Amino acid sequence: MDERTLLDVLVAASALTMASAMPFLYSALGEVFSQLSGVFNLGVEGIMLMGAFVSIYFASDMGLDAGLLVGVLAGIVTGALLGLVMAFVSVTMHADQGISGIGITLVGRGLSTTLFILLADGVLLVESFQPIRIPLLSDLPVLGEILFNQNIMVYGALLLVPLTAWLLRRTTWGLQIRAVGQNPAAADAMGVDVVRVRYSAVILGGAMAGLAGASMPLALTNVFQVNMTAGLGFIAVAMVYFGGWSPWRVMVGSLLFSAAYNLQIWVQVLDVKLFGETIPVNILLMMPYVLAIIVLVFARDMQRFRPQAMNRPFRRGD
Amino acid sequence: MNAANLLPSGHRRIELTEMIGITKRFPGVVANDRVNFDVRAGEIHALLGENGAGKSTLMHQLGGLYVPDEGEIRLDSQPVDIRTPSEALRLGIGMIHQHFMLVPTLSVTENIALSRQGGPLLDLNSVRDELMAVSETYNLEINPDGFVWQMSLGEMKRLEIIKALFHGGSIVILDEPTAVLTPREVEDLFQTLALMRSRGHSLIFITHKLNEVQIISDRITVMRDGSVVDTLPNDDIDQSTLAHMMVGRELRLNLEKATLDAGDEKLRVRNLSVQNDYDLPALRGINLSVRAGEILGIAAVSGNGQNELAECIAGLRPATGGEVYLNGESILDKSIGDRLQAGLSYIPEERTVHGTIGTFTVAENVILQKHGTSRYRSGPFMNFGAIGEFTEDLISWFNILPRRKEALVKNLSGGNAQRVMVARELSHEPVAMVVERPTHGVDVGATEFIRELMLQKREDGVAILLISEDLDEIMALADRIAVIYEGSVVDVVDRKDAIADKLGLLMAGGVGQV
Amino acid sequence: MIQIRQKFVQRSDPLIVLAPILAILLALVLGGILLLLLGRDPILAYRAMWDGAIGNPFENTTSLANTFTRAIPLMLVATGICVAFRGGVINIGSEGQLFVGALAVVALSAQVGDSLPALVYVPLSLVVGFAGGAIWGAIPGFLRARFSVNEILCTIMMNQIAIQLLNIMLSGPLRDPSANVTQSAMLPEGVWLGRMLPPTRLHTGIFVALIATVVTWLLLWRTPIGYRIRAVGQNREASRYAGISVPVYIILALTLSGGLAGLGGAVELTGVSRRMVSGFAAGYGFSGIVVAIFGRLHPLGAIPSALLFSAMVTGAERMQRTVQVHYETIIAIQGIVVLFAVSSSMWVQRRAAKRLAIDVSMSRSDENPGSGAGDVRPAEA
Amino acid sequence: MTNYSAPGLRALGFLFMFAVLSSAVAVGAQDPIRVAIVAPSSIRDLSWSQSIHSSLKALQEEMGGESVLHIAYSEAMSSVSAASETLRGYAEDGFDIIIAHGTQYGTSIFDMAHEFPNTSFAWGTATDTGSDRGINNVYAYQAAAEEGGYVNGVMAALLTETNVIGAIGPIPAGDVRLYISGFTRGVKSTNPDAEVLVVYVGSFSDIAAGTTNGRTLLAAGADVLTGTSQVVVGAIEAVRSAGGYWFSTQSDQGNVWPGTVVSSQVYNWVPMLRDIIERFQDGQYGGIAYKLTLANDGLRIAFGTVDISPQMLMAAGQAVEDIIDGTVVISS
Repeated sequence: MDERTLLDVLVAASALTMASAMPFLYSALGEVFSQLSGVFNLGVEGIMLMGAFVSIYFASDMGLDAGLLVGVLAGIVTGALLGLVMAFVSVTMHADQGISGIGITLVGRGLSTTLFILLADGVLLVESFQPIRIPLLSDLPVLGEILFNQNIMVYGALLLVPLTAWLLRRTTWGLQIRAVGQNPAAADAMGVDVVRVRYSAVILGGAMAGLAGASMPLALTNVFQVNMTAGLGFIAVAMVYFGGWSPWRVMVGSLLFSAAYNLQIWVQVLDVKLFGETIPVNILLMMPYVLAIIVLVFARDMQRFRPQAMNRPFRRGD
Repeated sequence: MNAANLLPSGHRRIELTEMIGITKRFPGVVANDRVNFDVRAGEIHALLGENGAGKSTLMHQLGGLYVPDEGEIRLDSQPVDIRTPSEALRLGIGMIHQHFMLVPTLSVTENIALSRQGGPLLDLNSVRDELMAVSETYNLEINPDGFVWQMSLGEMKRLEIIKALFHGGSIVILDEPTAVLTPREVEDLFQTLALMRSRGHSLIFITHKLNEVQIISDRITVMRDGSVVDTLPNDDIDQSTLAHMMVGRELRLNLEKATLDAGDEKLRVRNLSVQNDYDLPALRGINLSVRAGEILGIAAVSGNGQNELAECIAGLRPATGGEVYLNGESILDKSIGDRLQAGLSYIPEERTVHGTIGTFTVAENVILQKHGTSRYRSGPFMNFGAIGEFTEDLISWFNILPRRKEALVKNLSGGNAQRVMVARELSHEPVAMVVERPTHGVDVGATEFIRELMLQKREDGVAILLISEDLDEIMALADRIAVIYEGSVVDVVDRKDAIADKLGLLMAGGVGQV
Repeated sequence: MIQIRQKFVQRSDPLIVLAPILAILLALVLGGILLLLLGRDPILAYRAMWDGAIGNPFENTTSLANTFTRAIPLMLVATGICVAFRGGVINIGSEGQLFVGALAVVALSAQVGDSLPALVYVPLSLVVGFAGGAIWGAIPGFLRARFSVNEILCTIMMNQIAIQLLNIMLSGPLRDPSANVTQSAMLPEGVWLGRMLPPTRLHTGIFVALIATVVTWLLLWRTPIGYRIRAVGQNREASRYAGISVPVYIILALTLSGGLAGLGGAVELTGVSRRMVSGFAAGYGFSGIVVAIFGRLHPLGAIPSALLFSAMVTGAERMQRTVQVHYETIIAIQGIVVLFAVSSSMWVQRRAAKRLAIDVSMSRSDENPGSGAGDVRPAEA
Repeated sequence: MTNYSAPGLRALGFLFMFAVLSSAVAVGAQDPIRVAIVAPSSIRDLSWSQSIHSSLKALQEEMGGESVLHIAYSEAMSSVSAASETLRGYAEDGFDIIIAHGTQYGTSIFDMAHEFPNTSFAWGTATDTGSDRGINNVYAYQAAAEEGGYVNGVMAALLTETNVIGAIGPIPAGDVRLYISGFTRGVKSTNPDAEVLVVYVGSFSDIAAGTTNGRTLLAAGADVLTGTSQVVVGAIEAVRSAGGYWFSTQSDQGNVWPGTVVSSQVYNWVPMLRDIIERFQDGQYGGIAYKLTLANDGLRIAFGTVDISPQMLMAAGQAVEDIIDGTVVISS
């Protein structure tokens, strides 16, 4: 239509990109903690699903009607508990982390659906967090609409980026996390309790994955559906690699992937033609993933930031 | 507690540390058998023994890595129970491990801060100040904002010492601290240790190098097979007595080297330039030549390009300029396999990295380069009969233990793993060999064996390029010695004219032009 | 001392065998509690599971045949994952490789029609299926070898791309012209794998799977190519020094891995569904990973492991049917099995390894296996 | 709906079911008809799988409950081989009528139909009953999704103020394509100026992506939207939040989103199922290809509680009539 200018499209797409990047941000930032401490948690997907179900069940008037904040909290606690399971299996039992993650994913998927059937009658809806216009800032041209007219959980996700960076850089605990993921033996010799640090990082990562799950029904979809994360958790893990374990770069990766998805929707909406032909939808749907692989090719230098002890259980004296 | 009892860092000084009747068992093995050991403030106590004698195990119990099965540890007559490294640190026991216990991606200050029991927020500035204070007091130069991965081995060792001092370091255990250091750095280290002694630290110095023991220690405890042989003051004990106590038999400390006339030039390096892993120049157009029946020793401090030189000759690293000739033929364009065919053999420095595959059996390791050759194949399959015979031959020639070709190399002791690698390389019947630190980290018996083998090969007319940081080794084996500093050959001297001190100076780059 | 050490190596720990079984039992108990919460009788449910998976083979072979049928693609996928793992790369992309392998067979039959005799057609289809999966595996292999792209993530992305590719092909060029849905036409009979125990769908693909696992085992442990794959997987630097081209063998490992998954797709297609539909063989890729791990990443281990998992899944369907337990509940129980099994087996392995390691460390604790600059600098991944 | 929240009751029900199962050997005239459904997604998906399950439940109630009509189901059978074994299992367990509620299950049905001549099979979306190949116990069924789509489209065209209408589907295929093309035809026939923007999510389960697609359409100016499959629930919520209108298909979504869903095209499988059961009792097991249409009451337009103008209602009624009497022919 004539009144849709390119700028409008870009603003709308960017604003939606922010919102749809939110769950990636929460879970990927959580995974940064976990991986930096040396635990590769592939269970994010399952933790998110459980977080999503529990949070909406607490928040929805079709469930416990305890309010949105309690819902968010419940999601976080659920995630932390599953994080604890992951930590126990991988840190204490020394299990292979990739496989444990798949186990957690299966449990999360199965349990969330089972509980949904058991506790909810067919559908769970919630009146979710509403956008909060930040005074003055939201009146800024272009940026106002993109950045300052979102709901509180989107702001939260964005604020978590500097917070995560600060935690990792400026606190003793952050330093310990970075150390135990690189050289646990050294950290141990310096009196750092490797097991405790790893537990705390994985539990925090789990809590953030739970928060990511909560953010989906409570700040994005307003509704729960079986298996609603649909592989998003795995993409979040990929973001951590993209970002080379830096919160800022993880944010860039999450926004890029979301932007790719959003742009492909607009290509469909605007019926953009290539060589006079409509681009087949399936090709468009493939694009974010192709793009992701291409970005991985260019992000390969990030590998040097890889926590060297990742996927290696620690035992003193080994 | 009076002021005299305080160390410069403010920690309590421990006058007497005792380990009494320590027994530590591992399944099937008694690692420490009723060991008694003590160290006093202001003393350097050397703990001497072969690999596997139980020195490190004993000290790991003082450092909180292992808990003794029997026995007692007393600090100033107070029994203590040390269950974790942090417990040890709290008591003022700092351990400087053989392997660097540093986090490479963290800065120097962050590495130090890691061990400080501070609040939840990092106060890197105050850590940096304290760190600089320690560094000044003990004359240990360090850049507080540098990252560990950028540092030289000597710097890393300094950082380890600072770290140990930072905790008060009433007792500092040094586990083979000189293994990776240059003579110059060793000298510096010894000065630091003397300073620490004068300031009232108790120092334990684990080593198997006899000369170091004699230079630095006040008392010497010799261990063998998990037990203490004896503890003696460092008065006039001669090296051979110590060696006898340590090994339990006579050792030929000085190998006899036949006088040979070197033959034709076999290996020649001309104007060779190579880059390192960070794409920076590692070798800047060097020239070397090794003749048949000659050992050319390369003396250099780690990181001066000698490793790149070896890798380039072996074919693991491309050259950016220059040539390498084997038997007069250029080999730079040849594949690794072709170089092997042409008679080149390479014993890499890190047997766990380049040399052997830990999870492969001895048999699979000795055919690493030959597994595809017709002799060890039958049709599309590998010929396990032939491989087995070959392996068994090597096992008996090189006395590899256990005598099982199915044993996994990672389960072999370091000396035996080294034998596997050396056996494999010598089985090629080489024309020229590049040998990097062949006795690094192996016990005295294996060291003696490997050195004898190399002299044997020299007598057989093989041209050997020996790269080592151990000047003693180079002095013992080489016919000529080339010193490399920052990618250039500073000097080539005849063994007869070489003086260790001068070589050390050259290696450190101090007076390259003199 | 040496003698003591050898005894230690040889003495096997009964827990190694017992642990996974105990883990499964424990997981089933936990699952039983979950079932009780759902208001189902766990004993009845598990009996249904047993009946569905095994039943009484002397009276009725159907259940057992179903279990075997389901194990065929799992075996192939898991064997493929073993090859990748042995080559030092992790292949999460079996699902996509399986799709592409099957899709290649559909494309073949669309080209060839019914013009070939079964004796040629069937082997050809297996080759084509293998090739399809191999290509899909070679892409992440190449990216890994050439650009150090993390293969775990790359293969996850390749799965998504394969799903879209499947949609494109089934709604476009390979669509069944007689139906208005996303499915391919029925394959010509010449390419079908025979069924051995009608009415069950146990097909001759089981021989393909068994042969493939044995051949893979021979390849890995008895040939120079396998030697090189394993050498590269265990120690890239040493392999490089041995003159082995590391990139080539990384690519080869992922290519073979993908090929075996593709073969699984081809066999499942020509033996069971005989036409490509959306939802074809869904989930085999993921289950295959678990099967491979259970089989201790050994091709021959994949055989019993695939049968065990297949029995669990096949039994689970019966459970859903007769006791009306939601399928996802069974997935949760499977997850618990995985968690228990992986922690216990690793724990047992570590226990054994620890005994050995400490034993050996006696002779090594004083030496210096890996110190020096290489140790503390960030390694290339 | 099954009430799962009372475990005690469930246990009782379960015991009862077990009794039914174990007495299945003794077949008598009083035994209930036993129907099994194998569905690709959850029976609470608010769309395709829910439509058949709730139709069967409605029929059960109409016929007199559990004692007359016994229902079993296996849901979320996304794997075709798993579904295949399940279908066979139901047949072996002696179920009378087995409904394979997905095109992808067809091969499995034809594989086994001849072995169970006294079992009636039905599958859809499909037209092939196999009678040309001598199979006489398979029914095929499909829904003329385009018909209700057309009616929805007519109403949407009258409702829109921006002249921009959005449509969302999971993937461009089959039933989805039929519905969206019918919808588009309906819009164009009524308001040629209105634009229909079509987007596909690329997944059946990623409802977050569904939300994003819905919001994008809203941002593109759409005030009235439609969509099909379970992936659209997030999009409906997005529309509700924005105060727009939604048209549904497959299941009645009006009770979940009363103020937003204007009308739903409901797949009413009841007449078909009733017919299949009656024929079963008369000894006929297959051979008919059913098509749910507005004319045969297989498709119903269910209105929500949104206030709509009489003019819209009239237009919708007219469209339904036109389709039934053939004035309007919507070929896909």
